[in-house]
Amino acid sequence: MGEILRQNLLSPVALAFALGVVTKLIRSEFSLPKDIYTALSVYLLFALGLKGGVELAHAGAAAIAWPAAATLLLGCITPLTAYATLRRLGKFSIADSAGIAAHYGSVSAVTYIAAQTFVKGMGAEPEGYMPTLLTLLESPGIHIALAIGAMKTAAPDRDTRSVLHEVLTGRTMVLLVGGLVIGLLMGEKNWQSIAPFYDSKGAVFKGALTLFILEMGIVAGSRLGDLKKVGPFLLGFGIFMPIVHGALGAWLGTLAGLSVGGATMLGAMAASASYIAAPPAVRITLPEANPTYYLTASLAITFPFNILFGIPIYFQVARWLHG
Amino acid sequence: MGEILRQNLLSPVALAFALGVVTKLIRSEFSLPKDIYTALSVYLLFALGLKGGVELAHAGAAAIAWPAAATLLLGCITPLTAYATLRRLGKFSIADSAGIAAHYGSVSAVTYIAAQTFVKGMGAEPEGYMPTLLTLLESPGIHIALAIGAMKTAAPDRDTRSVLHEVLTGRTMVLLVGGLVIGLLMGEKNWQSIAPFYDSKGAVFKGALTLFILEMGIVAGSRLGDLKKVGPFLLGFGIFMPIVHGALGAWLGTLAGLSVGGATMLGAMAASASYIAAPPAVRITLPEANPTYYLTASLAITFPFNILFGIPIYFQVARWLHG
Amino acid sequence: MGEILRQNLLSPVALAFALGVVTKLIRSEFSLPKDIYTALSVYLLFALGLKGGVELAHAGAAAIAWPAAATLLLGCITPLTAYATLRRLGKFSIADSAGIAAHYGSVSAVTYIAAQTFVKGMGAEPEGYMPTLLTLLESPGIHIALAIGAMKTAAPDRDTRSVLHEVLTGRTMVLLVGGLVIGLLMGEKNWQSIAPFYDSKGAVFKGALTLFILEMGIVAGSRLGDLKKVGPFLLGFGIFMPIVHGALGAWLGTLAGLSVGGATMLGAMAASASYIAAPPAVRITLPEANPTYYLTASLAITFPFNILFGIPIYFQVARWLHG
Amino acid sequence: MEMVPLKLVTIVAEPVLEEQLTTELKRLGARGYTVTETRGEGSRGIRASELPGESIRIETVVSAEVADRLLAHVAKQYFPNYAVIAYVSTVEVVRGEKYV
Amino acid sequence: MEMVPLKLVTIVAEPVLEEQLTTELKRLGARGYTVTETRGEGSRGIRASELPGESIRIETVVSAEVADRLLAHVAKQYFPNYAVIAYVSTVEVVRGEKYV
Amino acid sequence: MEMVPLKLVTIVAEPVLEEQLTTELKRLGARGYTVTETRGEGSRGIRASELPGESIRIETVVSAEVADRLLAHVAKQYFPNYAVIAYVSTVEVVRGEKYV
Ligand SMILES: Nc1ncnc2c1ncn2[C@@H]1O[C@H](COP(=O)(O)O)[C@@H](O)[C@H]1O
Ligand SMILES: Nc1ncnc2c1ncn2[C@@H]1O[C@H](COP(=O)(O)O)[C@@H](O)[C@H]1O
Ligand SMILES: Nc1ncnc2c1ncn2[C@@H]1O[C@H](COP(=O)(O)O)[C@@H](O)[C@H]1O
Ligand code: NA
Ligand code: NA
Ligand code: NA
Repeated sequence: MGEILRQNLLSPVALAFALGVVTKLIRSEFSLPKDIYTALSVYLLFALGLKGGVELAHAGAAAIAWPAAATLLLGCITPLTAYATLRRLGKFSIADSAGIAAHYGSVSAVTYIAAQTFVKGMGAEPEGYMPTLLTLLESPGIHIALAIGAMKTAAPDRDTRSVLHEVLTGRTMVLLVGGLVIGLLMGEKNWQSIAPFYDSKGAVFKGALTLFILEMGIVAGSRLGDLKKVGPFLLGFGIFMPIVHGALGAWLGTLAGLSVGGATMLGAMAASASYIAAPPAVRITLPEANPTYYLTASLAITFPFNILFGIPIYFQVARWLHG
Repeated sequence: MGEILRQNLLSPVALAFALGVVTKLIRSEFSLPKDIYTALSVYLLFALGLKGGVELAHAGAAAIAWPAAATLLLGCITPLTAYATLRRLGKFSIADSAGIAAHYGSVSAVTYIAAQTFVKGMGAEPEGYMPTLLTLLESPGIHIALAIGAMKTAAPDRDTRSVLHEVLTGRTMVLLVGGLVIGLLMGEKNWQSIAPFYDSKGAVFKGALTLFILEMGIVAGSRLGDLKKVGPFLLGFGIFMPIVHGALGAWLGTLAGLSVGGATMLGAMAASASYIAAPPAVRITLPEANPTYYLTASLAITFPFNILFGIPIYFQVARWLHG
Repeated sequence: MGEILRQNLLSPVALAFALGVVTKLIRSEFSLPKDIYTALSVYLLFALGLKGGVELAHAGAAAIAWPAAATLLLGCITPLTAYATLRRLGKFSIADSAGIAAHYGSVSAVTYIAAQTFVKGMGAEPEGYMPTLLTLLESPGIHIALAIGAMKTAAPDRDTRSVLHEVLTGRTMVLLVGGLVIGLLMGEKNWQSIAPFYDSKGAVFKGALTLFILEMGIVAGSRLGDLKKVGPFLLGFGIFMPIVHGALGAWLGTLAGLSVGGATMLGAMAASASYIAAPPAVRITLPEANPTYYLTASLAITFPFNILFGIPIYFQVARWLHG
Repeated sequence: MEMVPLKLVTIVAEPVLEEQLTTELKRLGARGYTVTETRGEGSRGIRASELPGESIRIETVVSAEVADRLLAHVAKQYFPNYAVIAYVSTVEVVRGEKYV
Repeated sequence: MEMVPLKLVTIVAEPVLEEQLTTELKRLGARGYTVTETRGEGSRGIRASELPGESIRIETVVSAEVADRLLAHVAKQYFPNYAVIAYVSTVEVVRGEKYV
Repeated sequence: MEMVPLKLVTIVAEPVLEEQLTTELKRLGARGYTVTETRGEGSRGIRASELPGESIRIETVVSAEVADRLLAHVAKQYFPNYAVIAYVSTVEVVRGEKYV
């Protein structure tokens, strides 16, 4: 474990993230322009989708049925465990609990990519259809948590349906699902012609990833100051909830027949907290939920934890589960 | 033909375009940041120019003389046919007819690239100096159509010369002509050092192209609602005018000695309608021309038609003309 | 020399710069979006840092000691020679002299990259730890020149410490130093996985460099009109000061044991004038210094001179010094 | 120049509210609006988006009556929980009858 | 603080008009201007550029007389065919004599 | 709607001054501010940044007294050497007591 951890902490992804955080710690003004940050995420998501679609064409529908079911199950369980933990143990308000739960019930695509990079580096090639699972885990958790919030608080007079529409048609879904379909349709030969640009094994993908993670570090670093505002419970929650969800994901993944690499990735997905799709949806439907709570937990606690320590842990769990 | 069409519709270019359109149809907010869209077009144009210049150094001036003459002839004919069709048959106002004609007399660089990708995929390698022809076709048609408009409407008190200056020094011309000259001057060895980045065979070019086309799909999709505003005549015009111009281009190209690939590309160029250089020039010199007409025809009708169906048609025509 | 010069003037870097200048000369509106320009510079600086760190891991601390000392010496000498020349011979005001000296005492990363590309093309592989020297030369010159300015003019009531903090934590330093540390830590295997994206030998680096230099040409070209405002002395200064500093750098580099390639690059670094870190620092601490002077000298005179003529000259000097 | 005195309502708010706000202000009688991307700092220091500090400024030229309605709506609906500032001034508008 | 009361003219227009408008307003007496990129929606819904919805806002601080001239020019030249809105307000300007 | 009449101070300045200016205006009593990126041209034509023509516009809603202080500070500190324009107008602010 020590060696795996060391290797992970010295990976370009972890080091780029650390550089971003340090950038903020030394109070540097530097950050990537917002549009570049958006473009990098567009590229990464589209690349994931395309490759996933090509691989999905290879895998049969049968092969993916159980892992898909496991993923959807995680999408239903994780927002509930998060909500219950926050509300019962943490004594958070209904809105705050539901708002944070929406984040932990969804998934962070960058954490997904970091996990993929990690398991590949460990020689545990994951299933090719993992991006499909990523897509499945994106939105159910958000909807479930927001539904809890809406039921338990005075119904806001905003149109919740338009919010759900926004989640389902957001950048992440368009590029992942769209990429999947294109990948499915275009066939191997066409994929080969664009693979050097989009394949996660390729130079462009890895380069774009480091730059994106560098900016993630800056974004997370700029929220470090909020750590003292959120209190010790949320700090602990941001570390232990992912471990629980990660172990659960690795276990369900293993039961569903995923390899060590695949189970690790499903664990990382379950453990991760959304910070692109969830925040605006929560902000609009649960105005009373404090954004400092959910953004700090998601960006400044859970994301770094997963990238630096969580993924190697879920990997160990998956290896142990696989005997 | 059916098989060729199928292959084209399943190409990454066509599928990325379709995804863009679907993005708008499901009323998603997603689009590429404007600056990224600009950067992609800068890259694509510069890459075309550079490669074209390197190839131009290989081809003799003699080889290009007839194709160049055919191209300039197309630049003079197509705005006139477009104007006459719109004014006589379509009963459009002078300003509207001239405004739309300026678009169809010029050329769309993305359509050019899509045609290049298509003919290469078909094994019909085009002449290397095609980017020179693209450059030649860019501006004459705009000038001719605007001259007609200026003569036939009350002369506006704006400085038409400054508009012509803008067309001639716009992004497209600077990058294409500049790239051509640099390509000509720098020599084969220098080209080799940067070719992996700029060559249209390379990974970066193909990747940038799909992302650019994805955004083109979004832009076109956002104009679909205007289709019902422009009336059936313009709808038909946007499809049949390209076919006429495309066949004419393929024929003149064949006469001028171009290969099947080259003639197809000249056809696609003639068939295409500008949507970068022409719109601002028309907007300023012909204020009464309705932008909904020329932008919808160019972006939402002719561009998709060419990308999806037109190019395979011009290819068949060129093959048939070559016996 | 003639042949070397010709080769340099026909390199992609020189030609892209020329195209940028011509773009402005024909009064084109074209330029790269600001965020793209920023992103390119982020990429180039980070790539330099990473590669430099990997190489630093190979080189011993002993190997770099003398070159580092020579570099720091240049960082102390060049602002003083520049200040003295401007104040004594040029009769510039204290603020103007100090402001310009801050630019010439620091370094231009693009000139550094151009020199690297040039010497590699000439087969004179430089030392791998050159990026470390680049980092060392970045800030001392700015601090020394600003200190002179602060001492000799009425002390402004702004907080000079915050300005120094900004220079030390600016984009250039974060990415260079951060990249160096990451490169040092991550090890050869990790570097290999991202090298195709970041290595200066790779396609992405060279492509990004030409686009960046194209925009530099546009920026320089937009300042050509200011050349007549700065007077003949500054024009001469912008050419002869670099030659003096360049020869000095090549000489000190040779004494410190650098190869021909390394000594050329140290010469180019000494000869170059900063235009990213220095301008804002000078603008805030020396408000009376005329920005037209320091920006025109740095961007429109010295930068083009070095790129087009200076680097080949320093190369000849270094070759001659190496016998 | 015939000018019509109208109200210029300015609302600076979190970006996430843009679609809602513009939909609502059209419903409440505004004939158009202009949106600018800005950044800022306020007394509440709510940093509700991934990239902190960003806001949008919405400006709309409306009749006095519509201005009142808009501001009342913003005060009621958004002030309690969102980072918002709203103010109004009088402007003379060219062909102002168009915006009433 | 000696302040000079002047006119702040705001013109929101299609981006394609920027160069023309700024050239003309200098010719008509403005000493400077500030341009912001914005997006918006209006009553006419003209979407004249490739990327719909973008506009520019030009602001210029001028004397009352120049303001009149500018607005008359915009009304005559641009209102008939372009998506434009223009309005003016009074502002107190630091060292305002510079802008007259 | 209970509205409070306050001052809207607008400062257009070189981008390099943003941090200083915002720090200072908070020190001088402003409770918040909004910054927009703009470009412009003025009488002095100082082009002090690498990319010419860019400026920032800072807007802050403050009491009349704070407005005076801000403008006096800008006039003294920045007018002599920097490209700056500053002006003030009166606006009616929703829940304006917050910004005093
Ligand atoms: N006094 C002010 N003047 C101008 N803009 C302000 C002011 N106070 C707040 N703002 C803007 O309103 C947003 C929210 O402010 P607040 O709700 O006070 O945290 C900030 O991000 C600023 O853009
Ligand atoms: N009432 C309004 N308030 C603020 N901006 C407006 C208003 N009406 C129009 N605009 C702006 O002016 C542009 C053109 O409007 P129009 O000519 O009415 O279509 C729009 O894109 C908006 O940016
Ligand atoms: N009359 C004016 N109206 C609006 N903005 C102005 C005016 N004059 C100057 N500016 C702005 O203030 C900046 C500096 O102007 P100046 O100090 O006059 O060179 C310019 O870049 C413009 O953005
Ligand atoms: Na999760
Ligand atoms: Na055409
Ligand atoms: Na130097």
